[in-house]
Amino acid sequence: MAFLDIIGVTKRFGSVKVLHEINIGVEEGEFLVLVGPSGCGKSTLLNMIAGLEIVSSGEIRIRDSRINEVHPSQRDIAMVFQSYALYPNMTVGGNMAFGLEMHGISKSERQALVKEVAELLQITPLLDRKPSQLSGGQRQRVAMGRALVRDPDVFLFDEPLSNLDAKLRVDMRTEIKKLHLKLGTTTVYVTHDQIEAMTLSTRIAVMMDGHLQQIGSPAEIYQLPSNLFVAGFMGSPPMNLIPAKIVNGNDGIALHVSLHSGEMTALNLYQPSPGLLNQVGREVILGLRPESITDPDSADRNSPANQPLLNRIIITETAGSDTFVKTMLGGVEITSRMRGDSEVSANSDASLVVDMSKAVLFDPQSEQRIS
Amino acid sequence: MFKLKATLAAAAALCLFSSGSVFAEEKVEVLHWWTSGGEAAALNVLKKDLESQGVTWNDMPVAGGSGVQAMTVLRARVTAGNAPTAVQMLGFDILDWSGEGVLADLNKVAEEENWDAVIPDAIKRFAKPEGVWIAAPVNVHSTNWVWANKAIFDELNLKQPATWDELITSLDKIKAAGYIAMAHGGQAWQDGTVFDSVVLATGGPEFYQKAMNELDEAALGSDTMKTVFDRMAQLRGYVDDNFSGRDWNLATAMVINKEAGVQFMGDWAKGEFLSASKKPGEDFLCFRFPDSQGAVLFNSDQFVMFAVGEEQRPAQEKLAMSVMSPAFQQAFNKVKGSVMARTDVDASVLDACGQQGQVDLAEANKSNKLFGSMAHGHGAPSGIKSAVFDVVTAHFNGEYDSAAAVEELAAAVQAAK
Amino acid sequence: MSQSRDNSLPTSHFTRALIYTALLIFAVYYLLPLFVMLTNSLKTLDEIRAGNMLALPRSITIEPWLKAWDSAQIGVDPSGLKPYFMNSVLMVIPAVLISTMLGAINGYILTKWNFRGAGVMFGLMLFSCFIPFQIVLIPMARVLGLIGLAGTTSGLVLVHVVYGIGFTTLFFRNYYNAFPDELVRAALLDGAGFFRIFWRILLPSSGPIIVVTIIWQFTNIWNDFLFGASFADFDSQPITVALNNLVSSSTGVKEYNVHFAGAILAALPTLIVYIVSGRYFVRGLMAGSVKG
Amino acid sequence: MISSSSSRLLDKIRAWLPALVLSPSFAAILLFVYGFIIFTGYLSLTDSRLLPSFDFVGLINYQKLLGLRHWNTALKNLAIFGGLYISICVILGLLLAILLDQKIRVEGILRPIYLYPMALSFIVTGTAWKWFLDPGFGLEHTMQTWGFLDFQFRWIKDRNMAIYTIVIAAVWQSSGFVMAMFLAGLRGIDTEIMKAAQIDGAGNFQLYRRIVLPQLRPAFLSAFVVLTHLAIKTYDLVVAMTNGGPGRATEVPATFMYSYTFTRSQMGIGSGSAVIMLAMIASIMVPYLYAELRQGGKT
Repeated sequence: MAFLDIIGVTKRFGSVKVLHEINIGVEEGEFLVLVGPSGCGKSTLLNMIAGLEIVSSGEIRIRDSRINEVHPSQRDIAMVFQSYALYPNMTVGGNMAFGLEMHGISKSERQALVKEVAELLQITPLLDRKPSQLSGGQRQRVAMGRALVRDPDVFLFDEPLSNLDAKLRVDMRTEIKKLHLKLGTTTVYVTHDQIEAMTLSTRIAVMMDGHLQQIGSPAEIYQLPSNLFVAGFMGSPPMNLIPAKIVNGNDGIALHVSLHSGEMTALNLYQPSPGLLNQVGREVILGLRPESITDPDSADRNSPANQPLLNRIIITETAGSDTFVKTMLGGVEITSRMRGDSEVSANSDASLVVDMSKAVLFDPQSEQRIS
Repeated sequence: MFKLKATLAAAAALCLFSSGSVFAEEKVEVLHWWTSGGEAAALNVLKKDLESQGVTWNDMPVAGGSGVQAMTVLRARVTAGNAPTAVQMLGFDILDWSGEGVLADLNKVAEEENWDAVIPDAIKRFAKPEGVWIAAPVNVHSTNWVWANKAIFDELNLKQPATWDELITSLDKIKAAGYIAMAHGGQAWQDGTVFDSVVLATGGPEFYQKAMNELDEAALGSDTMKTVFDRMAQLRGYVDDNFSGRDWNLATAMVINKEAGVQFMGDWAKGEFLSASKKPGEDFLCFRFPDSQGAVLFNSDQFVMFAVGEEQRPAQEKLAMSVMSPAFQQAFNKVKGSVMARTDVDASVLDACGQQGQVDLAEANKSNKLFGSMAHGHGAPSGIKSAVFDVVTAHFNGEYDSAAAVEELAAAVQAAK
Repeated sequence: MSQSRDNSLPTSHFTRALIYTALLIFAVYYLLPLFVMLTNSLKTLDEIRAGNMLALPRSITIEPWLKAWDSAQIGVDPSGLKPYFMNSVLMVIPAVLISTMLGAINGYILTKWNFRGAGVMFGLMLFSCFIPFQIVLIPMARVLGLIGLAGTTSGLVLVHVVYGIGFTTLFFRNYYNAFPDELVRAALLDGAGFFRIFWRILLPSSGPIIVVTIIWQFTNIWNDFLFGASFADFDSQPITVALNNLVSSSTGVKEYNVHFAGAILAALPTLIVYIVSGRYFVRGLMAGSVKG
Repeated sequence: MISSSSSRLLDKIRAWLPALVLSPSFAAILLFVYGFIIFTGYLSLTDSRLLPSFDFVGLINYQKLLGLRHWNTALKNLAIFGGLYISICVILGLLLAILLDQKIRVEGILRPIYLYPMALSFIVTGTAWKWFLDPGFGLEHTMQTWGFLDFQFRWIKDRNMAIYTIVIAAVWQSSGFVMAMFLAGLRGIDTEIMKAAQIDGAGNFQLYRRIVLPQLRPAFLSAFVVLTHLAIKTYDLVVAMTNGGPGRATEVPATFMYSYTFTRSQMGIGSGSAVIMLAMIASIMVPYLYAELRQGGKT
């Protein structure tokens, strides 16, 4: 039993199932991010937690009591919306106090709480303004203030940063993280931006097409994506997915991959699971993060499984701290992350180091990770 | 805002008061369309009379289209079960309503006051259908009049035309002198008013009765009827180009202002002359439509009494008696231009035209030459009236020739029956 | 209008002159009937009879205005339009307020609380805007009689509310359609209920559409003749019926100057509403009601 | 246990509240609109004359109706009137809106001038128009006294032209309203799109035809609905201006229906014409409503 339990929750619109038996447990104080492409059902799930959508089947529990039938306002949750949903006819102060007023909190107490939160968010000078007189970032703060002032059991965020420009988004992200550290309120946060997901969360739930794909800590999700979708969705640039074949190598079993030239090379598997040993000849997909295919200088010297590789560079992209290099491996174009000052140039051969200790394997048919 | 509150408070107080009072207040509600100065003033005489007897007059005027609007309102009121005490009504509308079983029975009053003896039979046909008095006739309008500008007649040395041919001669002369010969407004009922007179003048009283009252097919399709239409076409040549859609009183104004020679119109036109300070015999002439002397086409405004609760009966009867009182009939008709429905009242209070009208009415009544005007709802039910209007107006506006008009007329009347 | 936005085209002086000319010519077209009414209401009857209706009055008289207001013969009483004005006010204000209120709450329900069948309900309500009123006279009279409202101002208010709901609902539905659903959700989470959300969140933000609806309803109800004539008693007749009694008496002297003065008097409230709130009107239309 | 069941009841009420609040309006519409339409439909199959009667006579009223010459005139007039009225109002309204949207300094004065006719009742503005169009003392007379002796304008007296004078007056009444709708639509268009189109080299005409007008689609639809509704209901105007004349040349279905139901005491035929009118309205409005509702379903 967790603090917030989502148990076998399904959502149907008519005959269309948009959420399939979702099971998630959120511990008290956790920051859970629901991430996935648009239309994956993450907002629907959030709305069901809020009580804004009816749960077709399954259960949602907070502190081990079922809340399916509890009115949204009685669930002790607060929500920050993508459009902020500030009441246009009320001042900032009015917006923040409205929920308190609805819950029968006395005026003086309301004023005190609003003042406190406004100071926390540094929006005290804005309290008498109307939402239409605020900038996007200010509105965002007010929306958060409105949620904070309620001091709820659970915070819900529905893509709160997607309407901000890039710089502001990064600043607010940090702000939210600080707030969570300070207040420690259980939070469920919906976004389609995987960087937000990685930076903010204590745990991430990746969703697609109404199915929960994987749930775990950011590191787990990053290192050990449970299927091809998660591997491709999380991380920027995403994980390289390279068609390969299991062969007997000179040191245990290895993977046969084609190089740019069409030549085959073998990459030894690091500590392969016993099940793979007798699967020589099986087609698999090798997943490698860009930073695991890099130049010898950038390679992780502590890795027990660095393997060299010589391959033709197709194109290089300089990004300041990093240089991204495209090569052909296994018949697909892959991305390597190198140091910003690495001196490689297009149309020349370069030696690369593959860190096979970070490699993950997927089954091409089921698209699941082979453990 | 304060005023509004005060009004509401007053209204509330009034409600309390009226519901608290033990005696039912005597009151009548009268639906009518006499809203302009003269006629409304005339009606005021009636109101005053009733008030002196302790009866409150609740006025419910709805003007428009010679009572068309009022009749619509009446239908809504009766359907709602909220009929007024009395309703101004014309001719066949009365008969239509008498069939619906929603009217009062005035026989008791009528007997006491001996209405039978003083009201012409032709009017009784409407006021007392099937032996029951349901209405109190107020007045008798006569529609076969000619109104002429005396100055033009004097200038051209014309005398009052007595026959159709003389009329045409006079019209020709007026036209030749550069005046508009005939002032006319191209509205269906005005076309119909002229048509009525031409039918009477052309076919004589019996023909009029056959065609316009009995709706005899032979008469409607006869050659005489073709002559009537030919004459209508002839008259069409004497109106100005602007006649279409003109209100009747604007046409009258043309005669008053010496722009036009004559107008064929009911006796209400006299009011226009009088209000423009013109005197009968001095400034304008009134005479019967040529070839129709001795006969009178009439329409009669009557107050039809609707069945109301017992407690309202005394007030309703007082209203009926008041309407029929000689004093009111005199006072009202003096202003309205019509003559009295009672034939036994001294007519000397009326002007010259009025006095002649009263004499004509009595004579026509005696010689059975008093006929209901088709154009004013006393010749036939409104459906047929409208059908006749359709044909007359279409023909007058040149949509088809006389022969076709005769056929159309017979067919239209048949279809509307 | 706001200065920041600008759809205007870059134009030469010549085209601008052309545009102004065209706009002025149209202004003349729109003003002509009012001009005719106004000038003739200031003439004596003799002057009107004598001549040119487009001419300015030779000598101005306000007599017709005074007469139309408080001494013209409306029925038996020379009461002028004055007493009927109050009848209209007593009818229009509740009718406009109730129908606007109902339209607002209906629009709110239809956009923010969509339930099964709401679409069909809305379709049926909308279609009701288009029935010709003549056909409802007789059955409506019967219903009013049955519920005891025949011949009362309350009855008239009921009639106007019923036949106004279609349009008011349409206006508010289109307006609230563009109103973000998230606001309603936020308010729900804040603990506001069905009515509270409406009162505290939607209604205070509905200024523009309320103006449009009130203008529309006020004009239609104030100018209504058919219902007023058919369902009112002697003591509740609205001003349009009185005006009609003034102008269309069938056999009597027609005092055109008084008629025109009366007509303008009767139209004053609607004219004022249009002129005062004209700018909000366009803004209100902008805010939703012209969006499909 | 009790408290939980009562709270469930509360929840049920809460769930049904929107429908509950909507239902009085809806019930009123069902009774006062659809009930009455059914009633009228039934009357059209009876021998009702002065007052409603319930003696069934079948389709005779419709037979009579279709045989009536001026029912055909009325339909033809409605087609002419409706077609011209709607298209002229739309064109004029659009033109005025575009012109008024060119940063006109006196817009604040012009707008109410264009709008005010909508505020007036036709009982008397109809009379004013009748006067104005009357050749005897109106425009023609005035022009002639000003020296244009050949000036002629006597449409209102002409059987074939009178219906067009009604169009003139009706356009006068509603085109300002249509202008307001289009103006609102224009003000709602993103100016950047217009700038982009200008940079793309669209001329003024092209700009409006290709960029602006397509974006005014909702305004067009709304205008069309309001105008159709007004066109079909046009009654006061005809009565005040021509009362159906000259002859019966300007009869329209609304005046026809009124006169048969109330003036001529042929309620059966009048109801029949009402039913046909309703069918006509439905044939225009139902597709619009369908589109409207489908769009509503998406959002």
